[in-house]
Amino acid sequence: MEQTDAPVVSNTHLTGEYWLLEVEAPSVAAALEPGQFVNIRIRDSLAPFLRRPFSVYRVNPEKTRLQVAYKILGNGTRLMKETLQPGALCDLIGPLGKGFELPEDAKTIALVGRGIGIAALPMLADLAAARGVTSHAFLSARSRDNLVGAEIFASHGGQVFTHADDTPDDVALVTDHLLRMAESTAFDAMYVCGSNRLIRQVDKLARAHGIPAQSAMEQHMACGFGDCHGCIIEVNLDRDGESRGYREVCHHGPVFNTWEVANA
Amino acid sequence: MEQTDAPVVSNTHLTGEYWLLEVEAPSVAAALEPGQFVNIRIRDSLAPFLRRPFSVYRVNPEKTRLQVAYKILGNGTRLMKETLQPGALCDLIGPLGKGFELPEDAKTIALVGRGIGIAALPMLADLAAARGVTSHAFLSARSRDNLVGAEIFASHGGQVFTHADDTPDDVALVTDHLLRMAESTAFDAMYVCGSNRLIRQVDKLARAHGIPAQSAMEQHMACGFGDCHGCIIEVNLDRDGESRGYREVCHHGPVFNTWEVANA
Amino acid sequence: MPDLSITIAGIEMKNPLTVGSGTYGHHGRFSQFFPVETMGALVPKTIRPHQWPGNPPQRVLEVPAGLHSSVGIPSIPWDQFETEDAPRLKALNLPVIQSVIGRTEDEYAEVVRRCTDLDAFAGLELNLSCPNLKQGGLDFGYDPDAAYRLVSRAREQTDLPLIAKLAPDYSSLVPVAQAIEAAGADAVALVNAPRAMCIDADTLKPMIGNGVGALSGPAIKPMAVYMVWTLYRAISLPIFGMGGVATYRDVIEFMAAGASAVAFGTVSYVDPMALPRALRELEAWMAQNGIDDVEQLVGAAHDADFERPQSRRVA
Amino acid sequence: MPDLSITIAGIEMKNPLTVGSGTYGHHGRFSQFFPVETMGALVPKTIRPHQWPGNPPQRVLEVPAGLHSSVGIPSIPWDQFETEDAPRLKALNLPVIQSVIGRTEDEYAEVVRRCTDLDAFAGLELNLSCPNLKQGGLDFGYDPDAAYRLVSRAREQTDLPLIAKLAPDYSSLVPVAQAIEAAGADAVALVNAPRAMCIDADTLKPMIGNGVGALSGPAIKPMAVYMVWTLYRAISLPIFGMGGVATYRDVIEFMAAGASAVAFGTVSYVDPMALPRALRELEAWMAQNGIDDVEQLVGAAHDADFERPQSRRVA
Ligand SMILES: Cc1cc2nc3c(=O)[nH]c(=O)nc-3n(C[C@H](O)[C@H](O)[C@H](O)COP(=O)(O)OP(=O)(O)OC[C@H]3O[C@@H](n4cnc5c(N)ncnc54)[C@H](O)[C@@H]3O)c2cc1C
Ligand SMILES: Cc1cc2nc3c(=O)[nH]c(=O)nc-3n(C[C@H](O)[C@H](O)[C@H](O)COP(=O)(O)OP(=O)(O)OC[C@H]3O[C@@H](n4cnc5c(N)ncnc54)[C@H](O)[C@@H]3O)c2cc1C
Ligand SMILES: Cc1cc2nc3c(=O)[nH]c(=O)nc-3n(C[C@H](O)[C@H](O)[C@H](O)COP(=O)(O)O)c2cc1C
Ligand SMILES: Cc1cc2nc3c(=O)[nH]c(=O)nc-3n(C[C@H](O)[C@H](O)[C@H](O)COP(=O)(O)O)c2cc1C
Ligand code: FES
Ligand code: FES
Repeated sequence: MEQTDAPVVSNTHLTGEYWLLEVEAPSVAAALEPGQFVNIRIRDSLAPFLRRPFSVYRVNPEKTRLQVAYKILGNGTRLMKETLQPGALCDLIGPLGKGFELPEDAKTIALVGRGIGIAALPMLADLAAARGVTSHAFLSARSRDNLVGAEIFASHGGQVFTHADDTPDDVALVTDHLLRMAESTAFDAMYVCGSNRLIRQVDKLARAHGIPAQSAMEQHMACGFGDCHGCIIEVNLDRDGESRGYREVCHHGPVFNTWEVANA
Repeated sequence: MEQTDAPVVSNTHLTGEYWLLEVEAPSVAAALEPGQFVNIRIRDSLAPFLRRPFSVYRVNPEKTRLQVAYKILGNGTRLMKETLQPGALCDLIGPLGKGFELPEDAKTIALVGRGIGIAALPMLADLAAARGVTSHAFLSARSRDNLVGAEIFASHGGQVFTHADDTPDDVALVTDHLLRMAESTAFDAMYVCGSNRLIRQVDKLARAHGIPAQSAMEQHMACGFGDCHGCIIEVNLDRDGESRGYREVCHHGPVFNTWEVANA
Repeated sequence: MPDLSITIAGIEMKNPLTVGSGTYGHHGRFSQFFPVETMGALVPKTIRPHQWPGNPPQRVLEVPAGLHSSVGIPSIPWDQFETEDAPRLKALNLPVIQSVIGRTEDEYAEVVRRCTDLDAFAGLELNLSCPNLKQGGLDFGYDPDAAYRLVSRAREQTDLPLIAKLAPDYSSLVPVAQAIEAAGADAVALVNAPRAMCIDADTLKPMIGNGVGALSGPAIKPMAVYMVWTLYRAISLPIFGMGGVATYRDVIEFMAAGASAVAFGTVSYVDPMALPRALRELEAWMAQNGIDDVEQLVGAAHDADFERPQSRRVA
Repeated sequence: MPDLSITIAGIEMKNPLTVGSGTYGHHGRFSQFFPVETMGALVPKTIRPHQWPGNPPQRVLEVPAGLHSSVGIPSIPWDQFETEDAPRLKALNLPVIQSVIGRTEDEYAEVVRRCTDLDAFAGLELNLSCPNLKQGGLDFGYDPDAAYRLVSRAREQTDLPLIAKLAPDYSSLVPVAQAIEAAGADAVALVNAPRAMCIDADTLKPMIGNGVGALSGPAIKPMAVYMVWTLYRAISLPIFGMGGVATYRDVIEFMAAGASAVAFGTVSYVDPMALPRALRELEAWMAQNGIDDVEQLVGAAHDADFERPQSRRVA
């Protein structure tokens, strides 16, 4: 983890409601694992005052640059779009948090994402591909143009199933596709991000097949590096959900096992 | 006085430390008198929170646009430069305050300005020219390139004397020039802005010649339209400076008689 | 069309929006931005019974998300208030709640009586709390006994609805409000701007002429909401809520905390159209959310079964 | 080279910069940003004598120029504090001032005794004022008598320098500080974050899990400076000043108001390098302005002939 002033390489419209910010940050990029995040500050700003946390979308092959895919939501993301243009420095802290675990012997994995949650998954797909692991993607969003990065998952050769709420042809939900595929394919692990409903369904499936499943979580943060105790969520301390406790998303997460967070 | 969202026409470097903002604001421009000001807001901003007051530099001949010449000083002016670009709307309130009085029968006037104080005078020079009044300008600044708008004064045919602190050749101060010229020229009124020393000297000269002299003043403001009682300065209530009182710069000023503000 | 009207301390407001005393000035300038009748009630700047020039410059300073100020409640001569301001205010087609202050109990009583005699106002607001004065409201506002005596004295002088305006103070808030209620006030207004100071790192001296000043604007809103919420639970009087209000969402926030009316203060200096815009947006929001009476919002953040305390008014 | 060292309550700090308890966390993460020995003293997060999970989510929320939070001082089991944290803190090459809290006088006394026994600390800070707890320090911190008893009890348990940390409150500030001084505290720290609330205009419910939370960051600085300035005039104890500090100019501002040491709080979350940068800039500023001893800044905003009151300590 370090704080760095990363030169902005580009910051352009990605698709739908999403923008893609790329910065030059070799030491952060080199250390990053899929699922980890960075915390970005609008420099010298009192409003927004806090940093804004974002999953790393991808790292370039040379591991010198990192990308963040973000949705314009409020004042912080609006100013990210306006002020973080080439020539500017992006004040970021990273890598932060605990990333996804890809079991050593995994052969096939499922990546399940909804909306902006998809943005946490491309780097994991890249790692899987590099390790020769096949990843199949199950992506949903409110509208077709918000299916961020579908082409990345496709480029690694796995199957990509999509569902857009606004597309009448998309009768099957991504979970329908997943359930169907799971009947014939032995997934070694599953990863999910972006919807509590998806987390519950993935957890159920993972339990049924006795495989690990993980989910990246979100919570409002003050520091992002584990010091303020601000970003807790309630988690299951055991698989039966009998005892509960608080865990910091920025420190113990953002990646949790689905049994920790499903129905918690 | 009104609040308006004025489309930005241009916002470019003027000279030295100064930038020139031009906006389309017909009803404000038509009502403006020399010496009045506008109060500009960085939209939706909590930092800066308050509006920033600026003298109107010039109004176009059609009286549809107004210009502000501003120096980048702090956060507000920095953001004015960055965010008020063509395509943006400039949230301004104006015209504000009481402007300069140009006596009906004036033939020759003196305009004395220092630094950013010069920015309050071009519109008065324009008005004088339109009324057939000759205006001579006496301009000083820390450096030569900060002598804002010298060419405007020259364009109206009067004489322009300048002094830059960083120019060894400029031995004579503008007040030297003014005093010398006043020996041979009968000024009907004098106007000064930008330095307390200059105000005192102009006031002395005006008293000696029994002519009116006015000065544009500055003070930190909250509202700019006379409601918060925030922007007072202490003024002389009589010409002998025997009794004093508070006056709001935004409401009773920004233009005061020099006897009101010299040594107050 | 949702019903925005609300009656608070017997004052009928056609909507719950008003202004913080001192932030909607004497000069009638605001009527150039929007008709004053847009709001539910007008609260003009605090008047003293005697002329006073106010504090020396510099009086205002920008601070993070707020304003640091020390104006000192300059007051015109009473004659002028009586002959010029009062008739103008009386002629307005909305309830005017005049804010008053004194330096002693007698002065408070005097200005309350004089204002009542003018027969121009729908109510009077006692400024117990101006943090800008070396003397003045401060002691009354922080001390339950003094506040009790002051409100009792004022009560004797007038039949007009009496609103006591409190400064933000954690430990004295509830006892003072309870004392005020017992003494016969009809409503409370809060918060007045908390005391504050800024020191110039170049000169090492305070930046405001008076040394000590106030803090207002969005910076104080979370504290103000907490205090309104706290008083809603502690007393039975209706509340005029304020402190950093800027948008219709802030109006909803203060009403949900317990305010029956909400005042726009410092924001009007930077955004003079904030109040009329918020009114339009509040109305649209109510229509969209199926809230047909604005009173439904008052105290909505408290548990559904929470009941406010009974009146402590001493007969 | 200007002399930045300062001795406060007998604790020798090589410079006046420290951190607000709870804002420089347990996990030692900050040492990845800058060496902890950069600062003059370390104040770790408040510890309770018993384990406590803290408040439910959501715990933090951005507000204008500040942070609204309600963490609730989660505490690890005492054993773990004793075997893991204390030795690690003791090994640091700078004075460590441990902040403590209890729910009762007895608990305060107990945690003070236990911390003293650990023989790891240069001083103890009594958190009288945490605004996040339904029970806890609040009552002590607002009530002179309770504060007196509490500090007296703590005083009996320890010979370590005792610092009492106060919440911002206008009316009780001076009486409480005087009581604390009389009871034998060696210094005061202020301000803790004022109580605050934010209500969601969509749900009409408080946005923070605990309902009530605190407000910290630049938004509160002008109030905090005023309070430091006020206490400098009212008591003889040295002051740890804080509340919205972000830059070296803020350090100067608090010192000029009367603080001998200045703590960085919330700002470290957004700008973890704020403290070391401010230290460099303070040193450069002193050199440039010919100030060779940082003590010259303490109280510089007060009139040159102002003398602080004598100690009220009861023998
Ligand atoms: C670990 C993590 C990874 C994330 N990854 C991405 C990503 O890859 N792409 C993306 O677009 N968004 C991501 N988010 C959400 C992103 O942080 C918010 O969209 C962003 O903070 C909104 O800022 P704003 O100023 O535009 O919105 P505002 O609503 O104005 O923000 C107000 C406050 O709420 C906080 N906030 C708002 N939404 C969220 C949220 N969902 N999670 C946490 N804090 C929030 C902000 O940080 C800020 O403090 C992630 C969040 C977390 C915690
Ligand atoms: C009537 C009037 C006319 C002016 N005309 C011009 C002009 O034509 N060109 C120009 O460049 N400047 C002019 N100024 C000064 C201009 O208002 C300030 O330079 C500007 O407000 C600085 O804002 P900032 O955020 O960049 O600086 P900051 O220093 O960050 O501002 C902090 C606060 O101080 C206030 N402030 C700082 N300097 C001044 C000042 N000199 N007068 C009043 N308030 C100040 C700001 O408004 C703000 O509230 C004028 C001021 C007044 C009162
Ligand atoms: C410049 C200024 C002048 C004020 N004058 C008065 C006053 O005369 N009487 C009064 O009761 N409150 C006065 N106030 C306080 C406001 O009415 C209001 O209570 C306070 O500013 C908090 O609201 P805000 O944050 O929305 O401004 C004044 C505030 C400001 C900023
Ligand atoms: C998230 C958070 C946790 C805090 N925890 C503590 C604490 O445990 N003990 C304490 O005395 N103060 C605590 N504080 C208060 C700070 O130490 C400090 O007094 C306050 O935040 C004001 O300073 P600031 O505005 O610079 O943050 C906490 C503040 C924050 C924001
Ligand atoms: S955001 Fe501070 S601990 Fe997670
Ligand atoms: S700035 Fe408000 S009265 Fe002049």
